[in-house]
Amino acid sequence: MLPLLSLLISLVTLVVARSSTGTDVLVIVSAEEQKDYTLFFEDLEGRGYDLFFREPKAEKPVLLDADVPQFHHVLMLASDTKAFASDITPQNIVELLTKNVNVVVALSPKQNLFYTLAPEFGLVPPPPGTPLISYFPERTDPPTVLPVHVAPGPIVTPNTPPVWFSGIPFSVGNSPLLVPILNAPSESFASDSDSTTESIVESVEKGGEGLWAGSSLGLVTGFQVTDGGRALFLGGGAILSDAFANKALPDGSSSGNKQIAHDVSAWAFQESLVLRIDETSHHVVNATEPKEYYTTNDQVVYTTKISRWNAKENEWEPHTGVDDLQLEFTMLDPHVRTGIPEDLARPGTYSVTFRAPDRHGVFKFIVDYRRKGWTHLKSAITVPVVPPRHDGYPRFLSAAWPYYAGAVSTSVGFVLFAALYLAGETKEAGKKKKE
Amino acid sequence: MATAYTLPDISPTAVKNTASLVRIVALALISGAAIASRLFAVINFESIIHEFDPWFNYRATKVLASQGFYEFWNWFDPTAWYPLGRVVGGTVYPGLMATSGVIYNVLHKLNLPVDIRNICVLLAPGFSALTAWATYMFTKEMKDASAGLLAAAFIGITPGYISRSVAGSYDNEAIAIFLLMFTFFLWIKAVKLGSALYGSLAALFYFYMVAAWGGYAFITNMIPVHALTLMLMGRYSSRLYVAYCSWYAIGTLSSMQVPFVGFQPVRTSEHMGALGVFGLLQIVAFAQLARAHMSSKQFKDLLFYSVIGIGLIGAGGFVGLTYMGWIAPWTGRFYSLWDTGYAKKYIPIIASVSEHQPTAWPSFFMDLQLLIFLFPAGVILCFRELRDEHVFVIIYALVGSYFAGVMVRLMLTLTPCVCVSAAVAFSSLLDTYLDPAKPEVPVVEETAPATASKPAATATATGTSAIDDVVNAAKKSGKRGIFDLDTRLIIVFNAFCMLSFFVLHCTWVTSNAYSSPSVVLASQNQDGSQHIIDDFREAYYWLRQNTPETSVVMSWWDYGYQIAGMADRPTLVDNNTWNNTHIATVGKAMASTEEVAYPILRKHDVEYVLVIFGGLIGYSGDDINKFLWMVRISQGVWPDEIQEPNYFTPQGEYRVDDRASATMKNSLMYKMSYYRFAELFGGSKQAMDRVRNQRLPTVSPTLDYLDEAFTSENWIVRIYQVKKEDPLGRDLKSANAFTDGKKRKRSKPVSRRRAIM
Amino acid sequence: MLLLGPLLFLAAAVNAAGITLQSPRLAVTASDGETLRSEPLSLRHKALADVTLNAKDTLKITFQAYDSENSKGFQPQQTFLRFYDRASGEEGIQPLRVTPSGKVKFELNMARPPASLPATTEGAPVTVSLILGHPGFTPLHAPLFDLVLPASQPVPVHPEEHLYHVRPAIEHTFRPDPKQPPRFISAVTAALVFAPWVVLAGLWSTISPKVPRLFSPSIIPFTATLAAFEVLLVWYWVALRLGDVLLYGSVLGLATVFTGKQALSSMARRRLSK
Amino acid sequence: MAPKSTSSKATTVSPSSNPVLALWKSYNEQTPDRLRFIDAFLVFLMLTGVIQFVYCVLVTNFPFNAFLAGFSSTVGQFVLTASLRSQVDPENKNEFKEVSPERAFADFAFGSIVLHFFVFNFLG
Amino acid sequence: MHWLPALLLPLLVLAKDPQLELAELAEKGNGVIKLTPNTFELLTSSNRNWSAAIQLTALDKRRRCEPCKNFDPSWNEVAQAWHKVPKAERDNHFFATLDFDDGQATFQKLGLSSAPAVYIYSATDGPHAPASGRFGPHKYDFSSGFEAGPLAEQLSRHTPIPIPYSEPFNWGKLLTSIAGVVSFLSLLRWVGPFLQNKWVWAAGTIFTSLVMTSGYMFTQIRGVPFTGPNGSWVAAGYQNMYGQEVQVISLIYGTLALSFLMLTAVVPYQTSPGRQRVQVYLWTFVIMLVYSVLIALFKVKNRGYPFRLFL
Repeated sequence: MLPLLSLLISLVTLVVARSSTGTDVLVIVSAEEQKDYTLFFEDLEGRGYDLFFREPKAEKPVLLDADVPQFHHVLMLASDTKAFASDITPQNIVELLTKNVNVVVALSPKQNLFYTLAPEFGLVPPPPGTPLISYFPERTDPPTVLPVHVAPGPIVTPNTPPVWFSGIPFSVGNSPLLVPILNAPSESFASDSDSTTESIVESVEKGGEGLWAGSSLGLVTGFQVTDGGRALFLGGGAILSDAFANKALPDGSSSGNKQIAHDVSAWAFQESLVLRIDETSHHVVNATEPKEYYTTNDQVVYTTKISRWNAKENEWEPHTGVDDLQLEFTMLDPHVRTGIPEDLARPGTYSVTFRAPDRHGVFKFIVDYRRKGWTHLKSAITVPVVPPRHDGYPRFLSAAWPYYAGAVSTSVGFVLFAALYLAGETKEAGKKKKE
Repeated sequence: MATAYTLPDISPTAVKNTASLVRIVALALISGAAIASRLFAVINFESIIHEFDPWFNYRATKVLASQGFYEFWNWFDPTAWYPLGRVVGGTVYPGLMATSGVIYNVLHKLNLPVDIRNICVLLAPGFSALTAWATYMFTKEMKDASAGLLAAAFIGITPGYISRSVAGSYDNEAIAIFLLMFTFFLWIKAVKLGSALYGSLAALFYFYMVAAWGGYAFITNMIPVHALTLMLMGRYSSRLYVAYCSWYAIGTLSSMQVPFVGFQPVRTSEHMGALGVFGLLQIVAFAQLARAHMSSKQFKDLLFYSVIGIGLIGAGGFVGLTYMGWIAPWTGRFYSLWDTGYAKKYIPIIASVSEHQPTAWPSFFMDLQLLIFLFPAGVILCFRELRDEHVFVIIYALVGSYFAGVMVRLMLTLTPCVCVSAAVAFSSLLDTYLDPAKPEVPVVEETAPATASKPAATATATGTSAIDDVVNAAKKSGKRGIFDLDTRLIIVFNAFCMLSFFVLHCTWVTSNAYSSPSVVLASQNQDGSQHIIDDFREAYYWLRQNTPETSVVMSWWDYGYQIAGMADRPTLVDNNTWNNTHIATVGKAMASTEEVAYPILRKHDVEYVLVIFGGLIGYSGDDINKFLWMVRISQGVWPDEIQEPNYFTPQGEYRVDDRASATMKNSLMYKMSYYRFAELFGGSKQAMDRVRNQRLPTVSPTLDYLDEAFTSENWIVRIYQVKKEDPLGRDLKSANAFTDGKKRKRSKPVSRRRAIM
Repeated sequence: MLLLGPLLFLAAAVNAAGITLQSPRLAVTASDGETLRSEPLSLRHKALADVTLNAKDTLKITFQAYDSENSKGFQPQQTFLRFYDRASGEEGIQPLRVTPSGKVKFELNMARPPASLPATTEGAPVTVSLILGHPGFTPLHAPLFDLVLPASQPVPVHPEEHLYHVRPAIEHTFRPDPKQPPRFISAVTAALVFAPWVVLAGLWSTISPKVPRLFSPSIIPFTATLAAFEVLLVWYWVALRLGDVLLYGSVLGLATVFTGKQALSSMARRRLSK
Repeated sequence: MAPKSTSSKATTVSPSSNPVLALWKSYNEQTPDRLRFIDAFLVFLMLTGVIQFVYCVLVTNFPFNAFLAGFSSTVGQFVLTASLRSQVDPENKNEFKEVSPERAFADFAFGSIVLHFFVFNFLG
Repeated sequence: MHWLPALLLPLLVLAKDPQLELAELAEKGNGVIKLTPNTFELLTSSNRNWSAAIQLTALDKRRRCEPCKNFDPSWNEVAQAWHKVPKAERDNHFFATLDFDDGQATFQKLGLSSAPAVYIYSATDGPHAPASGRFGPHKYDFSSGFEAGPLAEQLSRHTPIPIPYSEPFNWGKLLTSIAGVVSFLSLLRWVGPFLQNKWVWAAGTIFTSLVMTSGYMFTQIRGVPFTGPNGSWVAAGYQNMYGQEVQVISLIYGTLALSFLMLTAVVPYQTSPGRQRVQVYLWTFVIMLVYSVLIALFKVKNRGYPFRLFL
């Protein structure tokens, strides 16, 4: 899309924008599927996003122009599509993510390029054509459409009712960058509906293609790219669809799909759980200016200011109440690791005082705060720690008094001796010579 | 009186004045020659700092000149030995920098805005002139002015000294040799006169020496040995006491003012000899005093018991203190001079330095040509009239020749002594054959040395031997001299030829062997014209201009100083090899696979890795040839991770072609050296390594964790950039596979249960 | 989910065809074939006593799946055993092989445990439950019993996992400051150092050197300059910098040389005049 | 040694059994006052040094540089003074041909000043 | 306990357990198995539950292999040391020696061009097989010399238990040194005057410095052979030399120095002009000749050297 346009839009929408990164969303979805998500799209637009739609096979608008991302967020709902336009490749999607673009990917039982994308994030989808099946709870719907209980977590609003899901599960790797949001019910498993017990049993045996079953599988999983954007993997796009949003649960109550759609998109588009370090400073106790060098055993004060994105107010606000922030003073290995308590006087500022190690070298103040679901906070400031200057050592120590006395008295003695010697008569010497 | 040839009759005073004038002129000319012959480097190449260490000295000097002495003293260099940093003030011999700093300031006071670099480049030649003068003074004490002039000429142009003092080799030795000779001169003077003034002066110059060069330990041990020998020869005198005590008392205290030396003079074995002799002198002096007041009988047993007793106490105390760890035993570097196998086994870093290799005879001849065989003759002559100062030269000759044999670099300490004694020999030859007196008439100037030597000779040589008889008999007969003119002429002519040959030799050696500033290389084109290979500076300036100030560069330690000096970037290790583990770490990174090396690189914040590769144009001093040392050094620290044999073929050959061992091929160093090397040759016909003379495999190694950043014109310097971790947390190998569009093999949910064995 | 299962099952049991089990049994046999335990299972409630399996034991579960309508064995599509560790949340799903007649004979041999078994910690039991499901049937999820398995290796964690939690604090241990002796002792010794002056005075008084020329004009300047030098040096120790002291020193040095020449030559004259 | 002094020795020394006493006796008898004046100073320096050394050994050597400075100032002064003594000793006249007593004192003064410079530089 | 089956096996099967066989062999050659090609195959058989260290050497006179002779004793010492460990462990590692003349084929198979060499084969199965799966042969590197100490230390990495080798205290050295001191002191009376003669010292000094300046230390430290393989005694190359060169060069230097001395110290004392002249010419000639020889030698070492004298 035209940069000018994007600029214009970003200017216009600056007021109502809710994401911390931007408002332009590219939705890659086929025309017929597009109708299934009207509610979701309305919700997004209501939150100030500008949606740009693109057919999976269409060439425009491009994701990247000369390696510059053209959108702030990309929504890949074209899950059933097999072939995509040339610029929609796993590599490009990863590149987008590293450039702080947020990507939502909906998978489906149909194999497509996302099947090669997901494993890069440690998410392994089941063999193609094997949707998630569950006979629990007994209901009239087909077994591939199932209500899933929402486990409490940082991302989804607490006690959200169960949500309808239809799609595939994927096994979730142990990478700490992964954020499980919605997991499969323990009775569910991935299989094509006409599979028999034999085939299922064989799948787990040696050489089988494996069994995707149980509550350890992910249905909706987030991924926080290191200093980059956020990726959200949906087992199936349907979870965002109008159909499921309006569909009542077996017990008649309304489903949580609307809610979860809102929450996960908010997380994925960096509205929620977004932190940043505003500033860090360091100086010696009762000084204000940072020193170029610190001397060993200095009392050093390290201060950092953390703020959090407030999507409602659409602004960065001081982030209070972090009690597990830690500072490392590192040369090769951390020499000091201490918690940084919050400075209650100034909200959002955290400050700690510690004694510099008695060992010189090039040290680094390192704050590396990572919590699942949150953006990572990383700050490293290099500062040399030097030994005291030649005149930096204590002088006139009591222990050395005798030595000072010795030196002085020798000098005095020398002067006196010289005076008397010079003044003395040289006669005796002469006499001795004579005798 | 009858003379071999007619002498113009000139008044003795006139002769004296002319002689002194000639002497001054000669000295001036010698200084000129000394300086001139060291300028080949500037003429052939340019006014540039040479080699490795000089680059650090130059950098330090700039700091000193720009920020003043106190700042220099407290200078902490965070870019060296990253991230350990280096307390430069406390780990250098500041004498060199201080000297050029002073010169710089003086010149600027005189409104002569000279660039500090030129001062540094020309410091060594300047001081070589002073060395010539000092040698002159020293030799004058040995024999006479004419010998002195010869010695000055010798030291002025002998390659053995030029090799370390050409223009641009801005190293401690540049000024140290002058200080060495001058301190010795003052010492000899002090012993001769028994003057505390000369003793104190010797101490002052000793202090300068300590501030200038680690080799001061040579003085610290030479002077005590001399004093001790004199005492053993029964030549103790109050003069010796005065000279030694004033030197030691002031010298030791002053030497401890140098931060780098610190308390060593009272804490380490290298310095204990001097202390012991000092103590011994006190005892003997007291004994002498006592003797003046007692009958010899009483004196004898008192002296005997006291000396024995105190000697025992002293020895016991020394042992005890060493045992308690108060006195450090010999440091490795020093110890390796005695136990020559020691270094290779325990301190490979030292053994790896080329100038620490033993000396084969050709380098002796190369450096000293005819002096090397005149030198024994001179020593014999010293024995003939065995005055105190001659004893000094003899000891020097003995010790010096041993050290020079053990280490190439110590040739430097031998050279002055060789020059002196050679000069003595040569000039006494000329004296004999130029002396106009004919033997018929009783010889008028029975030369001073002869007379002076008689008592000495008789005093010492109590036991008589045949040689003594010969010499003394000859002396008795008194008829000494040359009868005929032709013999005189042939000898003089002969001597003249030899000297001129010496000059030719020195000029040739200096211009061809010792004037290359290894930063810039020279090669001959087909038409014989000189072609300058400037890859090093090309690469260093690339770093300086294309990388951020703070990006850390890893390379083998040889290039640390140059990178710091020319590229101005932090380095992991440099030529000041004080931290074995850190160097071993670099060695390990170079010697192990990418996967192993990568964490090390990241931990040390390395952003660029620099390797020297000579395979393309046949530059033999490259890193592949130094690789085994890296392996050895890191093996010393991680014996079970790095093992030298794995880098050889099963037949025990060191190969880089397709027969090279797997460990070798996977090592980071190998990969960085030969990355894209085969492509350069179009892949079809195999790439040829001109240094190893081996054909490389047609497929060159691949790199997953590094990116090639820069390769210099002749591929001598190759710089690689270290990749960042993958933002998706994959290992870079699979990340690369993904970007290259390689399919990842399908995986399935894995069992999380691992049974306990 | 656990609580949900049985609840729904009860709710649904009324309207659709259900699955029931015929003669479900469990048996535990040791490696030498000795039967340690053998008892019928119930779908209604969990077995009271935990079942314990040792390293070489074998757990055997047998039953036949029945269609509750026409009460004949059939083959449900989903016949899973679920092992669930409530403490760690680890879960393993083991599909069971069912004969067309619905017969199930499952053997869990701890010598060769199946891949589906979850990682277990010492003493913590895993709940074993049976999951039966088939299109058109009321599904069944029945907890059978708690199973105590030998502990396994802990679940492998990602090398960077620890960065996502609070890490242990690190204190730097400082070198102890050099200890100072009590000032009193130092003071006394300092005083003691001056004691030899007494001796000196005594000795000199015995010798009683004649000092006729103490204030003679030729001597006194030399003495003064020497004294000045010492003062300068002490001053250097207290306050001055090196540069200053070298400057003053050089000036003073010249003076001293001059005065020294005066004094000493005068002395020499006197001496030789003798 | 000059033959003269030995001869005088032979005459003056009483046949005392204890060599030390004899030593002391003959010392007092035949040392010129000027030398004894110097010797007194030597004794003073020695005592000063010994006290410092004892303090260093028994109590603390913590500012080691201070100790070295103080101690070596006494030692250095001692040896310089001893040199002066032997140079002005008339008995050593023939040993020091070039060094007249005045020259000796000049050397002594020079040495001492240099020594004290380093001492105070090192005192910390 | 791993050796139990090893001991019981022969009773069960008729075929002799190779391990036992080897153990007996080792017993015979007390500690070191004297290998033949067959036993070599047996020892290094592909599935072995023992490890082995094999010294490949050429001790025969005709081979003129100095290093082999130097290394052999320390090898045997270490083997002895290993022989001391309890049989349980001992039979899991064998020391063996294969001489070139017994197994030329084997040498060729291993592609060995130089001796001595030590190959270490670690066990391929059984409890002692290395986890790394690198069964060798590992080649022992002689970078730390031929001494027994480092050998034992490095081999211990491959043996089931460390080799209990301890440097034998060198009584001989101590005694000889003591004896030397004593005899010196006792002889002092007669040696004394000799020692007080300065010309003795002069001779000593001159000799030392001559030897040193002719590169003696180089030959010592590098341990270069006395002459080249093909009898040539001048090593090619600037930084390289043979033992014999030291003698030749120091002789040359000595001669030159001597003739200078003669010209300076002896010739002038001649009483008759004739004899003096003869001597002067003689010594001058000697100097010219020997000096030219020296230059010629130097040209051999340093090809680029442009100057030459009469030859």
